[in-house]
Amino acid sequence: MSQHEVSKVTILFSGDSGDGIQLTGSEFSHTAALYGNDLSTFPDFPAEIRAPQGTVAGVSGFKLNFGSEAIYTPGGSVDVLVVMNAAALKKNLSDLKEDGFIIANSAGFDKRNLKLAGYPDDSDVLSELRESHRVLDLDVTKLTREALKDSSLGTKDRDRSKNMFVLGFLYWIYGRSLDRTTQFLETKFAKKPEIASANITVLKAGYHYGETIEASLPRYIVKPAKLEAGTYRNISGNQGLAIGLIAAAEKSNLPLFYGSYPITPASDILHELSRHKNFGVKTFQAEDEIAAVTSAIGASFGGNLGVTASSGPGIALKTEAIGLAIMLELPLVIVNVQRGGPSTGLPTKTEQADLLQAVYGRNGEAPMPVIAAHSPSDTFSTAIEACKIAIEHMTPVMVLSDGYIANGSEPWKFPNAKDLPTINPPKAKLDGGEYLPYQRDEKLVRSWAVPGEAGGEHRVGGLEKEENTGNVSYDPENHERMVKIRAEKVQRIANSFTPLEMEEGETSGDILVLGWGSTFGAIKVAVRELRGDGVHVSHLHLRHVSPFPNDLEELLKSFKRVLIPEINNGQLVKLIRDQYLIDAKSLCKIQGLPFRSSEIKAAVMEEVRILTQMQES
Amino acid sequence: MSQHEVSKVTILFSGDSGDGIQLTGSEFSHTAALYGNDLSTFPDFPAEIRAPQGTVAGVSGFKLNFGSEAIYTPGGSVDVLVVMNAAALKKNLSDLKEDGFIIANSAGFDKRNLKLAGYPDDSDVLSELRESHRVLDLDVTKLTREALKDSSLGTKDRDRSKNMFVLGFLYWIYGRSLDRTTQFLETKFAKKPEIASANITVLKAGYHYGETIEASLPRYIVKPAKLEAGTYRNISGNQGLAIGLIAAAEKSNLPLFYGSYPITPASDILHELSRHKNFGVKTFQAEDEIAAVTSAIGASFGGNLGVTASSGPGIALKTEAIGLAIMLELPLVIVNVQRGGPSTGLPTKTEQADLLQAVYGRNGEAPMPVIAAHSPSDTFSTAIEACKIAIEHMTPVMVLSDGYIANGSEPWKFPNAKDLPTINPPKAKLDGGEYLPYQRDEKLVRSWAVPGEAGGEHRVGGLEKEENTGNVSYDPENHERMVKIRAEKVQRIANSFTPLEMEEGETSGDILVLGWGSTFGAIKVAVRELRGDGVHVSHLHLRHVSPFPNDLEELLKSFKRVLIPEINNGQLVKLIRDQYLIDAKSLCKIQGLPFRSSEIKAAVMEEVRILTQMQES
Amino acid sequence: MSEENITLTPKDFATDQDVRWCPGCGDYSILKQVQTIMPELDVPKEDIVFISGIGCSSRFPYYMNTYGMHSIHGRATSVASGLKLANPNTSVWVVTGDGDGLSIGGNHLIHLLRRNLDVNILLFNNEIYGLTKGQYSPTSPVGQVTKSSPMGAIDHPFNPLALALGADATFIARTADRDPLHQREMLLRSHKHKGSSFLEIYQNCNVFNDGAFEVMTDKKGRPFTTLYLEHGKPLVFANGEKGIILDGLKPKVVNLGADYSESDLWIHDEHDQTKAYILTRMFEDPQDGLPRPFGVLYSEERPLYEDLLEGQLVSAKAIKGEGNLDALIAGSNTWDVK
Amino acid sequence: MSEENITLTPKDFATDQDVRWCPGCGDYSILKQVQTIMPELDVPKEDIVFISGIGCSSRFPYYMNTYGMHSIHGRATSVASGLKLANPNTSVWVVTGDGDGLSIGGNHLIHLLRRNLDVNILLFNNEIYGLTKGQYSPTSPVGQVTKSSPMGAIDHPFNPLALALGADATFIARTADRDPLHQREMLLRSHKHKGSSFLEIYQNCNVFNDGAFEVMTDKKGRPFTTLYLEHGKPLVFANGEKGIILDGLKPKVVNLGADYSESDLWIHDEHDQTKAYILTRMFEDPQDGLPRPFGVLYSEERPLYEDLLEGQLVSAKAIKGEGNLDALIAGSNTWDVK
Ligand SMILES: Cc1ncc(C[n+]2csc(CCOP(=O)(O)OP(=O)(O)O)c2C)c(N)n1
Ligand SMILES: Cc1ncc(C[n+]2csc(CCOP(=O)(O)OP(=O)(O)O)c2C)c(N)n1
Ligand code: SF4
Ligand code: SF4
Ligand SMILES: [Mg+2]
Ligand SMILES: [Mg+2]
Repeated sequence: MSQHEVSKVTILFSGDSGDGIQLTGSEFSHTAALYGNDLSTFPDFPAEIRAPQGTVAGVSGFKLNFGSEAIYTPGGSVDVLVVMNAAALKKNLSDLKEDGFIIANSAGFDKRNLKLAGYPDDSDVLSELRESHRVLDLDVTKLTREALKDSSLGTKDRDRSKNMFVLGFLYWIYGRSLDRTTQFLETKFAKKPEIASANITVLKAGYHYGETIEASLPRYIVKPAKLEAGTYRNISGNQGLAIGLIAAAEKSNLPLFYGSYPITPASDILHELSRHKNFGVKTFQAEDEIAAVTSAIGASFGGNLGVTASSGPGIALKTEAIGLAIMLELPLVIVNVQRGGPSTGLPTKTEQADLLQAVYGRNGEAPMPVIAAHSPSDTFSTAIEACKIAIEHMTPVMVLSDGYIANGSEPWKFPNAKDLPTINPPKAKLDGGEYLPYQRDEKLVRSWAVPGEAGGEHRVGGLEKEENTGNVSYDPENHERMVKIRAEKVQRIANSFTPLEMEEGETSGDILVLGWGSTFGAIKVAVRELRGDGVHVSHLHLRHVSPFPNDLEELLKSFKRVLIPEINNGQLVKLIRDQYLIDAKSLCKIQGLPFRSSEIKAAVMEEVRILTQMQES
Repeated sequence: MSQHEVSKVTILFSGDSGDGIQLTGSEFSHTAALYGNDLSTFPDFPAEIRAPQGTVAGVSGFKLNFGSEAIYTPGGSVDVLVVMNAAALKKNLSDLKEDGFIIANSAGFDKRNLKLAGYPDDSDVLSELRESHRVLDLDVTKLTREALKDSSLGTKDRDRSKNMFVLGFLYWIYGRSLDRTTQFLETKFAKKPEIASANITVLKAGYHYGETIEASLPRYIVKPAKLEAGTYRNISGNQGLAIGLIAAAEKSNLPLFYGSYPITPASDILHELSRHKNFGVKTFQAEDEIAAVTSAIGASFGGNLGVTASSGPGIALKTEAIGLAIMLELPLVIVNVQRGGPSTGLPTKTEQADLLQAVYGRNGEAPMPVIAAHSPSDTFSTAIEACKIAIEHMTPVMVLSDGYIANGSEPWKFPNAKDLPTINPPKAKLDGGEYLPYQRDEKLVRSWAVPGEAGGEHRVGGLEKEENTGNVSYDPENHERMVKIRAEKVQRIANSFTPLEMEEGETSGDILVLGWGSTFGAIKVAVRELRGDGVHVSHLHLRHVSPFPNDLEELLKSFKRVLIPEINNGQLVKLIRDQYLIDAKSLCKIQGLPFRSSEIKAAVMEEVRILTQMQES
Repeated sequence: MSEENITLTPKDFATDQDVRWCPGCGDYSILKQVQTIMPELDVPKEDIVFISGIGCSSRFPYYMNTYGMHSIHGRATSVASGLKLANPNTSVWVVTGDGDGLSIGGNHLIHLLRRNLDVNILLFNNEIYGLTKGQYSPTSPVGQVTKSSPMGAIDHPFNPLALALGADATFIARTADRDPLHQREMLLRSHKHKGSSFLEIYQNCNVFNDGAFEVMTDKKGRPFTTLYLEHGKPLVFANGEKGIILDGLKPKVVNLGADYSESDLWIHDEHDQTKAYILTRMFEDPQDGLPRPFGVLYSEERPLYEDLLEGQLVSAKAIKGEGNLDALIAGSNTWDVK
Repeated sequence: MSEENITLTPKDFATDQDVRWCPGCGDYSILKQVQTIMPELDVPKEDIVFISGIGCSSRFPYYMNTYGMHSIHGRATSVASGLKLANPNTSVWVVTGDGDGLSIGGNHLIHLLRRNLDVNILLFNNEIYGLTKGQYSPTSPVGQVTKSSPMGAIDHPFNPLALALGADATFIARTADRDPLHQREMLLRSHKHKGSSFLEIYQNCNVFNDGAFEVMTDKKGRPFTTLYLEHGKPLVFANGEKGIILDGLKPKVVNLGADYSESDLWIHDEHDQTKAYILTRMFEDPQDGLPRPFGVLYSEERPLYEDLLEGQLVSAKAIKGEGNLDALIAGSNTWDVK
């Protein structure tokens, strides 16, 4: 028996949708977090609600990356692949590292399962696999049934706890305590003690099975990470966003109105918010996305913080109304949890391909700030900043998240409510003088009078308006002035940004990897590792994609080459090239999947090669 | 009495909406065209349906530029300003050239009219004006009544012909025959001979009035232009577009289906098309823009040529469905007759601010060809080319026009139907083998099977599809491949473009003015005149704004400076800078109005100055 | 506040903006009546909001010296929904046209009606698209020649009140621009109804569809073509000469006098949905001699959407306690790193 | 072609794609019945087109070996309108859900119904958003707890058939997934109806809304909670024990036998719109003991939109002659330059 110490491990739990994969993964994560590891997780659901059992389409996955060092992604290639059936193997084998390790439920490799997975039904897949990989196969179904031979539960219920066997076994491999999961099971099945005890029995059986067959297996030690001291929780991107919105509402003293129409992968924000009515949160499930955004505009006109969220197709439907909000100069936050496109595309997959739509996708000159979250926990402060900008600058703001961030999760050292930024709505001073709805302050922000406030009566609308008064105006010069003012107003938001900070490396040098959004973790890991290898590369990650920070230009021009990895066909790169006329290079991946750090490393090394060549010639 | 020969003249007819301004202008234009002048016209309607009489908001205008040389715009500053009332003067005086000439109906300058126009009601506006301008005031109302003193018509009907007095007077000034207008009046009022004769009487009276007061007035001679020989007609942009669509339908042997929802300034296309049902044109006034575009998609799926049109807000609503059409790879033409934005903006004014929306305004990677018409008559061939690309490349195509092109008109030497390009739909060969809807030819175009064709049964949809088969596919590599294929397919359309031709000047040199769309005329005139003055400047006008022509890069890089005038806040310039990394300069005008060539000349001269400075230092 | 309001007059509800409808447009009369009833609502001016979409009619808010929004085409109803939920204290008036409300905005309208927010919807029905200069609308009759239907419209029109009833509206009524007194009554009834009020106002577009309602609005024909409904009163028209009875499920015109007296007639019951349905259908077929009904066809009390939502907020607070932000941020599962 | 068709079987209408609904989903039964009736339509396979929006139900076209389009959310009806106008020879079937057809797609639906194109609309009503994993829909009852309504839905639901009738639909009918024979009959009736057929199909979503129609679809309760309508037949239910009479305008349940015989009962008349209205309203209030009607509630002949359009094309050609492109291009006003 060997005990290796490793700094991080990626496990992929996979099996049929009904196998309890998500629960297994999240329990392992919680236990790892409690132990002190840093980690990052990502679920991978099948596109169908309940795809046919045993098929590749029906495979559910949960990826977990945990370590004794800082963890930024759910991991690239997998160290340990858990497969509950043949389909799970079929789907995920290519993801396994060359020296990776497979734990297989042999009961999931019978003729029926092999056939459903598309293997010849007389093949001995696991034995063949053994030639190239380390495989541990155990008949989880049988072992579970044995562990429960004294239970009074029916076979169906017994079999349902087989995921606990695997979990217990993995706890043994990584030397983890069963306490947290035991407690969890006791709480979860408080009303069904028999089921609780069966699950706990199986969990223990899995652990003990490890001890029993110990001799043949490597065990890994993954020490606690040196995390900043404090209190942590686990958080997913959609959760972080939802509670960030509630926090912003509290901090601005405005009731939150959330107008939304369900769409994958944004719906969970609606679900989460609708559970917090005790914060005065009003969720309105509208008849479509147009009603969702226009009801939010109506709510903002009524003095609430109007928010709406959707994904690609739904955002497309909202564009006309966003133009109205730009004209009205009312606070409005639009969240786009991006997914694979175009059109309905790959609704359950991730992508970053709505950036240009966010920046340019409206009729007329309609500038709007766009800010992007870069990880599950980062959504919280992104949501707050978006609301702060929307309210304090009286403008719609687009927040970009994506399926990867939304469904992924990570530990989060959460802040105290009192330390969150305050938000000050520019309320109109209605002191008896005439209220001019389009008079502006030095930031070019107009003031906000709300129905119910005497003396603030005024009319707004989508037609061009006269400066200051807001009356309808067809005057040519006024129009040009107003277009420029609206643009300048958005531009001036950049004056309040904190100075850019490098994620990794110096502020000048050979190569800059510039990212935005969910590529964060993969870039960070790649650049760290390359720097470890002595490569002169830095990492800068943009939260503000429109307007760009004022100090971006100087930074960009301090590098010989700029590489921009994106989960699209090259979008930020267009904005950068246009604005700064630098020959930034694009690294694209358009597979509905996040980058692996190895892919980014390879692209950086290619830049290194080009640079060397240039310098030599 | 002096007789000057001039090469071109700009007249602005203006007065109350009820004054018959549009008719006066178009009659003068027809007469000028028959005489052999080249010309260009532009109406300027009030934003309201019937704005209150006598007010500035209620002023209707008709601008006409005609000459003995080629005419490319309705003109910049005005040589002759005709004002039927004080409001018309108030609105248009700033448009008059310094040495311009005013013809005023003094009856429109009474106290009431002065007040409505916002002048002090005791001011003698016309006398004051005389100090700075040449003014001819005549009491048109009185003169008309006198001319008709023997008519049996009532006062109201008599007064209605006062525009003919002005027209007759102008015919005298420019030495034109009354024949065409006399005939026109006889036909128009065939059933009301009294009205016809009254109008003709007044027309003649106006002409004779000119002769009578001759001594004090300059007369101008504008000789016929050296136009290409052939048969001409007058055409507006919306008309040209509509008949271009019908022509494309005929040339492709596909019935035209036009799904549309009314919106200014695109509605006239619907009106025009609905009058040509004898061509088998099906117009469908849908319940909204989404139904308009999706019905057109349904029609294309059914084997018709599906077309839809709208303006800014309506185009915004169509974006989701356009994404679907991109996925389906079906022919679809979307026309955007741009107007002032954002939001409802300036609905009756012109703008070019939807370019970036056209190119980038969709969720996901959703490339689509975008082509722009540059003048009223150019819409005809633009529409045909758009349909040809849509059909032969199985793709939606966006056509950009704008309010200026749509409502403007010019003489057009129209082609023979037989000389128009043929259009070949890539019909599926259903020869009994399996039909693969997403199999492609060398242009990456798929073939088209239509309901009713046996053996072609297949399913399409907005989800990502497997290469060749078109079945739903969530496969990561397939998605990347399909995104790249769709992009490359659009890119390859550029291979069929005819080589770029300069509008003016050499293919290399100091300064290139690069335009697109309705800036054409103003740029052309400016560059011609500058070249006449010896400035090294050329003019290139882009019809294909996405994808760019293959030979564009070389051309751009052959100039020291590139100037891009646009009626927006700088949009093409972003695409050019991004793609070619050249420091192209933007010249913006955002007033709901077209450029004047003088504005472009000034900007070019500034570039000349910068160049000289650079060369000196 | 409402004390001050008592001294307000219709003029206080006019803005300084020039009214820009065509001379003679029916919209003027509606504007006047709306301004006239405003002081009678007993609602502080600052609590009144007018929301419109796009169309000639939708210019309305610019002329009302209250809070107002001229939004985008078809979306007045959904904007109003958000506003009412955000600020339930406001008196929300939606002004929309037959194009704005029934063509592009049809969906938001029917959803607002089923949800029953307390919003007053004024549908200016001129059976034409005015602002875009004269195309047929979803209420234009078959055969109407317009710019977009040179050979006559072929679209079977909506019956707006039947549609609203089908969408479970709790208040449907009809009035006309040329009948200021009735208009005022209907406006006040709309205001008083707790729930979504759907008031169809026949409005003459004298430029693109002049005389569309001539038969129903001109002085001479009117008594014979129109029927004024009053709750609890018999259905009498034609200056008291004719009445309507229900023959099974079919309404029938009878002459009052010899054979029929008022007591034989159908007595209007605003709360009877089936009767309301029959009234909405006295519409399509002028040959049968049935007049077109004006007044409140149907009204019903149903819980308000905003009250139900508010109720959930209150009970959520009662159950879980007022939201605690720190507790929310921490969630139920934390651990400490030292 | 139709000769060949005679030999077709339901299997010929199945594609090679794996059907991916949840095991047990009501959609399977509907797919089966639709495939079963296809050979009976006497329409060549290549003339049949299925158009859907987005939702579980909207996956339908992928499983039909005909022409088909899985379009975008809510727009199946408008895509189908364009298709039918472009290619009137096709038999067009729209498959939509309660979210797709009544929430985001409500407007296109009511406009299609009023225009009366000959399209068959199958609304799979499972009173839930299935594909997005369980939010309430516009047909979910008040109080329903779902992911987006943890405290219960507060939205008063649509009555889909009442809404369709309010939109002047010419054919409205109801059936259920668990009743294959009735389903087949209704599918065939939908097909036969010349005009827009609106068929509501109760469909069980066993994952997110299991048992929503239990009372109406389970074997034991069904006779008492459902009423099967047949034109010209009395309204009898409860295994022949009960019937419905019209008491004035109100439907009332009576026991057959002592006091009432079948001849006293309301006789179903598909063509009576007012009666149809009353039938659509036998819906909201289960306490009154009224069963919910299945079958064709209403049908009416009205000119088809596509025929009217075609008629205009024909008469335009008759009046102006077949379009001449050269003449069109030249217009009416030309001049020569030499
Ligand atoms: C998204 C969008 N589509 C179309 C238009 C153009 N448009 C403005 S008003 C209108 C219809 C007006 O008709 P109606 O609602 O009946 O109002 P009316 O002018 O008759 O009062 C249309 C089609 C628009 N402004 N926005
Ligand atoms: C524009 C747009 N908005 C939202 C969605 C997400 N979405 C897909 S299906 C659906 C609702 C499905 O409900 P229903 O129509 O009842 O179909 P079911 O799944 O219940 O059969 C929603 C909201 C989408 N795909 N596109
Ligand atoms: S166009 Fe018609 S509806 Fe519009 S303002 Fe003029 S008269 Fe009124
Ligand atoms: S989620 Fe419901 S409706 Fe969708 S496939 Fe599953 S059972 Fe059927
Ligand atoms: Mg109207
Ligand atoms: Mg559903």
